[in-house]
Amino acid sequence: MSSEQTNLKPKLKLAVYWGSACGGCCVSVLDTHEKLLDIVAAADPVFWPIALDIKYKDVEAMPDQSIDLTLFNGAVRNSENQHIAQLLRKKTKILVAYGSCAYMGGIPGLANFSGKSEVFERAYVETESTKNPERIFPVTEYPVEEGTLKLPKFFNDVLPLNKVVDVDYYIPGCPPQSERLIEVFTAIVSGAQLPPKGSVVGANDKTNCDECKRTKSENKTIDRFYRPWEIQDDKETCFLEQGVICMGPATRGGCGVRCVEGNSPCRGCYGPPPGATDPGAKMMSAIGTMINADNPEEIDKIIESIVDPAGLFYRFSLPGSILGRKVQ
Amino acid sequence: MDFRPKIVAFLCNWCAYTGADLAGTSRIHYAPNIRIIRIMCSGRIEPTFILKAFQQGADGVLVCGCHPGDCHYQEGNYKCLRRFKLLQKFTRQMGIEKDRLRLEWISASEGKQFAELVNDMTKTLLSMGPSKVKSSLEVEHLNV
Amino acid sequence: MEEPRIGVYVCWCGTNISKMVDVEAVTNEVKALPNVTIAKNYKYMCSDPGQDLIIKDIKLHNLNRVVVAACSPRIHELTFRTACEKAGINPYLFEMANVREQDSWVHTDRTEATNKAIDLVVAAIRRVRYHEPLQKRFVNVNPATLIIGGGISGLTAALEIANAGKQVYLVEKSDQLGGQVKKFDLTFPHLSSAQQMIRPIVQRVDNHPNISVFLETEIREVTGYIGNFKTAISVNGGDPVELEFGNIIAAVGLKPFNPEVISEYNYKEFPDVITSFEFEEKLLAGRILTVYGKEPRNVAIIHCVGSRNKKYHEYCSRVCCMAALKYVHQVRAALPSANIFEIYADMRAYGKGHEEFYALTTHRQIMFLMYDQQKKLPVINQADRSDNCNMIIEMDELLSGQSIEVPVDMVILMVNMEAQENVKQVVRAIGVSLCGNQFFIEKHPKLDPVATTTGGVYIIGTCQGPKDIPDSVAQARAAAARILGAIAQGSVPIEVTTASVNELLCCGCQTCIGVCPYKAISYDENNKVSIVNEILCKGCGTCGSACPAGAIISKHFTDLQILSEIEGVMSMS
Amino acid sequence: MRSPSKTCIFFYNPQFSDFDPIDYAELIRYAMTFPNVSRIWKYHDFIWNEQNLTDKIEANGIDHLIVAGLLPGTVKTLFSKAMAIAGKDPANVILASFNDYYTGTTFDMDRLKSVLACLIAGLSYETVAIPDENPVNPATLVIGGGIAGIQASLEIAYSNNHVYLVEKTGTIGGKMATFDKTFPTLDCAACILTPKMVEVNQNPFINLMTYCEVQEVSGEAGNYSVRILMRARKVNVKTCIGCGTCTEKCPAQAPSEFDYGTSMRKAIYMPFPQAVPNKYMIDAESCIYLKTGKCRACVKVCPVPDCINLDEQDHEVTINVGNIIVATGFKPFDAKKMDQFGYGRLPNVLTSLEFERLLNASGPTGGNIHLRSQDKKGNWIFTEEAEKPEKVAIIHCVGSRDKNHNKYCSRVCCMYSLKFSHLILEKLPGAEIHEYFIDMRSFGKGYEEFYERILEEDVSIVRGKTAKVEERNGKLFLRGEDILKGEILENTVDMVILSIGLEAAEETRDLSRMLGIPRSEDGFFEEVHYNLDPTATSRGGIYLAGTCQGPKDIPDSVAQGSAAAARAIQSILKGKIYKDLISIPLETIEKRINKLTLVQLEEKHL
Amino acid sequence: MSVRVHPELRNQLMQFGIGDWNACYHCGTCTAMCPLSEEGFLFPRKKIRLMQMGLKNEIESSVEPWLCYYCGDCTSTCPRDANPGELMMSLRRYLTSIYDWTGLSKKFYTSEVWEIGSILLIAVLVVIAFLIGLPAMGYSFTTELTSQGGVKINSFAPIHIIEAFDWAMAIVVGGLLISNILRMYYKIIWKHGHTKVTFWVHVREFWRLVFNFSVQPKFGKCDDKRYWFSHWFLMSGYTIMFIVVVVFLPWFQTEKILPPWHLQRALGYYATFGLLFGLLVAITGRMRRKDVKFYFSHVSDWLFLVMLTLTVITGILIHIFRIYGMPYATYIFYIIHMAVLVPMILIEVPFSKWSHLAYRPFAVYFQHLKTHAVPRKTKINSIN
Repeated sequence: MSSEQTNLKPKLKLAVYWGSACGGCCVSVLDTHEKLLDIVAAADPVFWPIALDIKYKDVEAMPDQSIDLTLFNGAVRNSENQHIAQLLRKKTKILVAYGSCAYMGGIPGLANFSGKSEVFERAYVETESTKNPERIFPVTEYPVEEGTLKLPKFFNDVLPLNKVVDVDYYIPGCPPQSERLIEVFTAIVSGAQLPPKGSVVGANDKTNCDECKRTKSENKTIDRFYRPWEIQDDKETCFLEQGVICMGPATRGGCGVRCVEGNSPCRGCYGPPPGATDPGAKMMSAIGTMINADNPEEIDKIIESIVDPAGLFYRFSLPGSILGRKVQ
Repeated sequence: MDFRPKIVAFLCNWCAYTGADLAGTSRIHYAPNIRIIRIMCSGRIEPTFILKAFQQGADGVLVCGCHPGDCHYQEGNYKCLRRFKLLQKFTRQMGIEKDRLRLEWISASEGKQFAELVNDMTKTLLSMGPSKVKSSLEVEHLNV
Repeated sequence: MEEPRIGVYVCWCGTNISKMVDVEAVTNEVKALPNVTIAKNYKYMCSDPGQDLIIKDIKLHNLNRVVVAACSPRIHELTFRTACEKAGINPYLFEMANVREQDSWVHTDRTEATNKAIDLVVAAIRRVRYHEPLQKRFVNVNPATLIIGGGISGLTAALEIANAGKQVYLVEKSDQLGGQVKKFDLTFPHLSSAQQMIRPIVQRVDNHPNISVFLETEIREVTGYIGNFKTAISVNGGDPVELEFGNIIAAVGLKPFNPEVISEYNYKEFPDVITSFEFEEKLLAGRILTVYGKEPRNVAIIHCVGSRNKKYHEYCSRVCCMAALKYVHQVRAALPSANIFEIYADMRAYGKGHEEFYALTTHRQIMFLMYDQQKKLPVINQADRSDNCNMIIEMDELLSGQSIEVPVDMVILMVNMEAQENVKQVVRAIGVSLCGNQFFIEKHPKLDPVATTTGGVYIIGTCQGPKDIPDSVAQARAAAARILGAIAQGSVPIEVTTASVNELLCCGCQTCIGVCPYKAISYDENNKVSIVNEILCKGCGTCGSACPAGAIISKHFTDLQILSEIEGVMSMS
Repeated sequence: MRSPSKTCIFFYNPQFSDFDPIDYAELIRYAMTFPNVSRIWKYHDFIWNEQNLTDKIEANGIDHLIVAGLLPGTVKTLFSKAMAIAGKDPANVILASFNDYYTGTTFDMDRLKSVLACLIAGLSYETVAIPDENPVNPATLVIGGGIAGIQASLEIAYSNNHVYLVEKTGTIGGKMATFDKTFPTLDCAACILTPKMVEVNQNPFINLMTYCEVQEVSGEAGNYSVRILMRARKVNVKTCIGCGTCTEKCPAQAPSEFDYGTSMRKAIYMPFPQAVPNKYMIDAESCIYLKTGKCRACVKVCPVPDCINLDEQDHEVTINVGNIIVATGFKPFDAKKMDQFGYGRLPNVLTSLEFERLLNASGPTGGNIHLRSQDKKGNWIFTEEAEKPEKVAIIHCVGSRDKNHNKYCSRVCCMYSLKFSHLILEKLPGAEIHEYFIDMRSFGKGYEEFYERILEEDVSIVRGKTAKVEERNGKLFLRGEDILKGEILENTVDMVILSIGLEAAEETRDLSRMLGIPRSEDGFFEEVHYNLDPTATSRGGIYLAGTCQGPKDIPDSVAQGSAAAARAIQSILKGKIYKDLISIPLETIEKRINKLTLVQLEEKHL
Repeated sequence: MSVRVHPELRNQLMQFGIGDWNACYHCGTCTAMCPLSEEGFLFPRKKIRLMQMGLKNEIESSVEPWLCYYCGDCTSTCPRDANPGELMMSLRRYLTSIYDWTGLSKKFYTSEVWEIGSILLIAVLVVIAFLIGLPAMGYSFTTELTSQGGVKINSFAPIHIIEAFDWAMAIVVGGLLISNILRMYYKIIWKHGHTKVTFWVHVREFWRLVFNFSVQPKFGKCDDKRYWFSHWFLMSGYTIMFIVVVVFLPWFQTEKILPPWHLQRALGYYATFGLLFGLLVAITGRMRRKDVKFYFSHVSDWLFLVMLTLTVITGILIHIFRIYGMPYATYIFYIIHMAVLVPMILIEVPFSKWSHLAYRPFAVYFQHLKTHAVPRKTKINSIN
């Protein structure tokens, strides 16, 4: 798309959709504050459930490739998410997986440590506020006199967007930093040379340590791991050197190292840097290296202090990781 | 077809790979289920590789390096051990049975031991049945 | 990157591969794979015509990647890389699939073996697509040489190199040169004087203008790389001296086995049960006497003490048989009427003049008795007063099939030669490996017995495995030849498949720095990234796996290459 | 060491007779000329026992004594003891081991005198007898293209110096190229050797001369002139493409040398598929054209013009080199000499080398073990049509360790025999294998472990060499004694493998004469010093490598190949080379001794 | 039970023959080459071993040395020149000296002075007996010839005196030999082991003794059958002569000249030819030293050959001189004949080489007794 063409074009058509998400991503778009006006000036939202009342059938009626840009946030959890993802793919020129959930599964992705039945069991039976002795669970079709009631099918797994449809770009973050969205949006609107398809945009190539202000040294040997509340953080030294697992070195920069700035270790919502495919695995490899013991028993003892490696290293990325889910 | 487990093995060049070669030059027969990938040092073996192997359908993954103290690169095998231990904690959390992922030390002279190891692992895997990592990831299965 | 055009070649290796692997099926299977331009099979790929086949195809089909499925890459990777280079493509754009040592030779089911071969070849094809050209590099060779160990091997090597006009640093752990030979009275099989032999050599080394000798010195750490090593040694606790040298020879030798652990022999309990080394001391002092100050009337010599027995050392010490036969002559000369018993397992008189020496020994009024060194050792017991001797050896004599008792007054234990205590320290310092028997591992047991897998580091003499003087000396010269050759050339090639840091990705977390055993990685404060010294780097790749940001590339073993290989081996299932 | 003031000499010559190779009388006369030699005794002057010697030492106040003769070490301990009893330092018993200075068939009296003179002066001969130096021609001649010669050539070529590698046969590779697997690692011989062979061919510093023989050597250390006969190969090595069309059409056959006659090859042939150079050659003996003047089939079919020249004649070239490395290898023992084993009469009694070919994947049967059978023309050859043996016996020490043949141990047979057992089991599972040995000499690195391993396999390894092999009912009947069981051992087998020993190669005799280097009693070249210089000869610039110096295995041959090269490289680097060790005149030695003792005296006064 | 090794015994054994026996490295070639070596009775290697280790009792209880007929195959194929054949020979000498309780055998074997001295002494005694003893007893000889023109030999050597002497000598020699054989039996069968041989076995196997004595089937098993033949020829001749002379002297030593086909003369000729043939083979063999079995000659070997040859030749001469009526020649050679024969019989038969005539067949007999031996029940066994 050349710049002349975009200039000629009056306005982009923009769609924003949330799949299995907390809504934070949609809010992050609004979090652009006054810049939102610039966005709206450059683009017409044609579909945005949180903001506009447009029905699915209206979207279905749009000609293919008529939407210029779709920001799809949230993971794919059920058949409705899947359907809309596929629909928007058809109607959209540039489909962006927006936010950690769409990118790698995000927090809802932690559901992949279990399956549909366990989720239902918890949600409809076990939750403390629930009383469901008959064990009634949602069904996709329920015949009533008026006809058949339909619910979207609840998938067994949480899927990142790219496992359902072809994705053009990814903007990571939980949620993405609004400044980054503006940058990307501006780039698209300005008709600048876009990076190759499949790129992560709105984030840095280097990982968080690059921007992190804490002091770092080569002295990264760990005798015991601590959870953040277990130590008195000196607020200056690299978390890892204090024995606290920080996903910073395996996580793309771009967030502004906000968590660490707030004296909380990075949890990796920005996903892996370009050199890595599976941030959790990379981080495990690095963390493993730091264990200060050679004999198996001592190593085991040190590892004991990492309570939940899976949940820790894959907090935002389980469905998008190599294994994707717990084996069933 | 009956179940033929497939093992992906990562062998360090100096000890384990040489040991596996020795099994060959000594014509010590072992189960054909193993697929060996040569790495210079067990210290180069990353969790990523192991997870990838499971993802691709491996029923077992074997990591072999030099015996402790014998590493050609001094201590790569210790690093491997540490990473392995952590990874194993993770894989068990992820529902991969412990015996599917093994780390063993094989020296350049242990052709026989290597063959025995492969046979042993193959036997264990046969009794365990196929790994479900790959099938768990298959979309048809996911969307039940 | 240009589109890969891969040539795949499957070797029959005579019948070595083709017997168990259907090479034709493998070839056909991979023919149609993406990027495979051509796939062939041939009887001996490593032969001249085999290599020519590749070279011709590269030119004819404009190939830019080559895969050969044959033997272990440890054998022929270099051969084919050279062939690729000859045809004008970078040698690292080549990959080998090991379908012999790790397939045809170890499996018995042809279908399974063929399937495995296909998997391995596919993996190699997938991998080679991501190979990148790498350049050979050379470093200059410092003409000085460090020799660790002042025994006969070390001394010979030192003289050989020094006589060519090159500097040698000779480091010896003990306070004198000469090693084990210095402890001997005579050498076999010519019964020449060991002292007269070693003394002038030590003298020549001591006086040689090109040799600096450092006694009572141990090498703790060597830094650097082939052609440019460095170490700091402190002599007599003084200030450390920094030495720079281009090559290292390890000639640390072996030490005698302590037979105390063998309960049958009651060594230490019976003072007249002595080791061969203790006996040499007696010989040098001139008198063969028991602790009672008497001449023994019965002397037994027991072979294979600590050798050829799985409980102690499985290996044969190679020199003890001949040394024991030497003692027969020595005891006979000093004690003309003594009874001598040689208690042996197999008489290993294999060397030049050895068998003749053995035959000569039989004329010296000696009784040979054979025992089973593996299953039943002779037992040395205290004799009764009526026995008319100090000790009685009870044993099962194999050649006669009799259980016998042998009266003895002195027993010489031909002790095994085993690794020095500090061998691990030396190994660590110079970066070589040990085998199960704690001997230094040579680069190739046949064709490269003195080189090691670490460039510029050679092993000679008994530390590579027990051997006699001529064999040690030959090895010493062999290593000297290598080093002199390298010095003559002036430079040597260095490791190509090193690690390197992608500075665009490195976040400066410094995890990698402490990981490197060779101190090849340092932190660049200005650019806030780690950097790899590729001369020091030996390419183990452990930094690559430690890097959480994926910023370190292990050349030729990149994540992408390995992951593709994993996909490859699993692709057919 | 200071020059001893008073020395006595004891001449140890117990076998004193007219045939004694050493003229002791002359040595005594010579020794008497030294003022510090107080007394001299011969072996027969009095009975050498503890009492008499102690008396002599005490009576004459001997502090230093020299025992001189052949193997004087035999009595050394007696002298040490006598010295110790007399309260003297046993370290002052000095040996003059003349056997260390043996130069072939005779002893050079001047050399023995030099040795004595040095020892009398309290010096070592090796320290004093340092020859003068010559400038050196940087080119080196390596004679023999077996593994030792290959190694030596490569080693020198790596130092960027020129090498002429002269090989008698049409290909380099030597005996090792004919082997299948090597012990104890069982790696395939061709797989490790052929790359080296290829490297020799490709190395720009190596001038490979196959089918050539050394005719004459003249000159001295540093500058030898060597006349070399270049046999007519009758195929142009440069233009031959190795296509093999000629061989297909050639009507004449002869037994293959490479397969030790166990298969047939054509008159135009390549020794073996991986031969280096990988080119054809014509055997004039079997070529029909050369015998009858008719045929020329090869010339007709050869696709390269003028490549085959049937009328090519042998010619000679002369090269100049500074160093010569002799690596002529060994020849196998002729098993026909031991008629009791029936080799040559009984077709399925094989030598170990024949069996190597049978095992070899590129051998006549493609590596399958078959019995020997007759082809249509009546030649006994190996083919894959023949039956496979079910029972195989391996007999160790054939021709070795035997006073009737070769007294020495051939060093490799035990191990290759064990290797055979293993390989037979692998190729013929279920086969019955019997090994008959005397002493199992698995002495090298990893050898004992290999032996242990074979012991665990299904092989019967019996102590007791079989005495005879006879034909009975078409099978081979063996009789021996199972030493450990103490039983007669009788066995009927299909195939018997004789583990034949190694002998000095044919050409050692001629080369010994041409090069002026001595041979030992058993025909192998004699090194200059048994312990200290196993690869050097008494002639400057001429070195030994591999089995021409004595039987040895591959690693030891390789080490020697490199070791021999070390000397050559050393001299080239230095630009100077030592002349012959034996060339130093006695007067020079005497002068040097005087100078050295003078220096010592001065040092003493200072 | 372990046995003590005796290095000094080896040195002792070295006196009984020439051999580099300690050079043996136990390849087993000799045993395998030997066609007589059989299961349970292996030699020579095992015997070399006993000798090397000085296992006295084991050597003394061996029958194997007697089973060897010294074809020499073992020695010629021995890779170490250890000379196993000669060892077996030497062991026979040693065993002969061991069986002999008088100790004379050992003296004869190990001392040439003793052996030759004794022979000369006896010879002188014989001469004295003829020249002084017989005349003193009142016998005078005649130079008169018989009617057939033959010498009246009985006038010189009165038949009853000679016969009586023959018997006396036979009894002494036989007695000695029998006592030695009993000692042999004791050492081989009785003394050693925990086995016993039943009486019935003794009887059953007895035929072997006779068979082996007369046919020497063992020797026939050697690869070279010529030696068996010449030896058998010699042995049978000797035996015939021995029996004829001792038992049938009056029939043999006649003055009548019988026709040549008469049994008396025919037997004599047979024996003479047998002896001569055997002697010729042995003497030429020992002189040419081509065959291994004849390569090493102990003094006792030569002495025996020389004496037997002299005996035979003088016997032939006596016969000729008697028939052709040459009294003095007959008488002189009769004395010489007796002076050689008597010491030969007295010394060689019980104490030296000739004793093998008895020991060999007995050894085969004992060998079979040993084979059929059953374990001796000990008291401890019976309690259990």
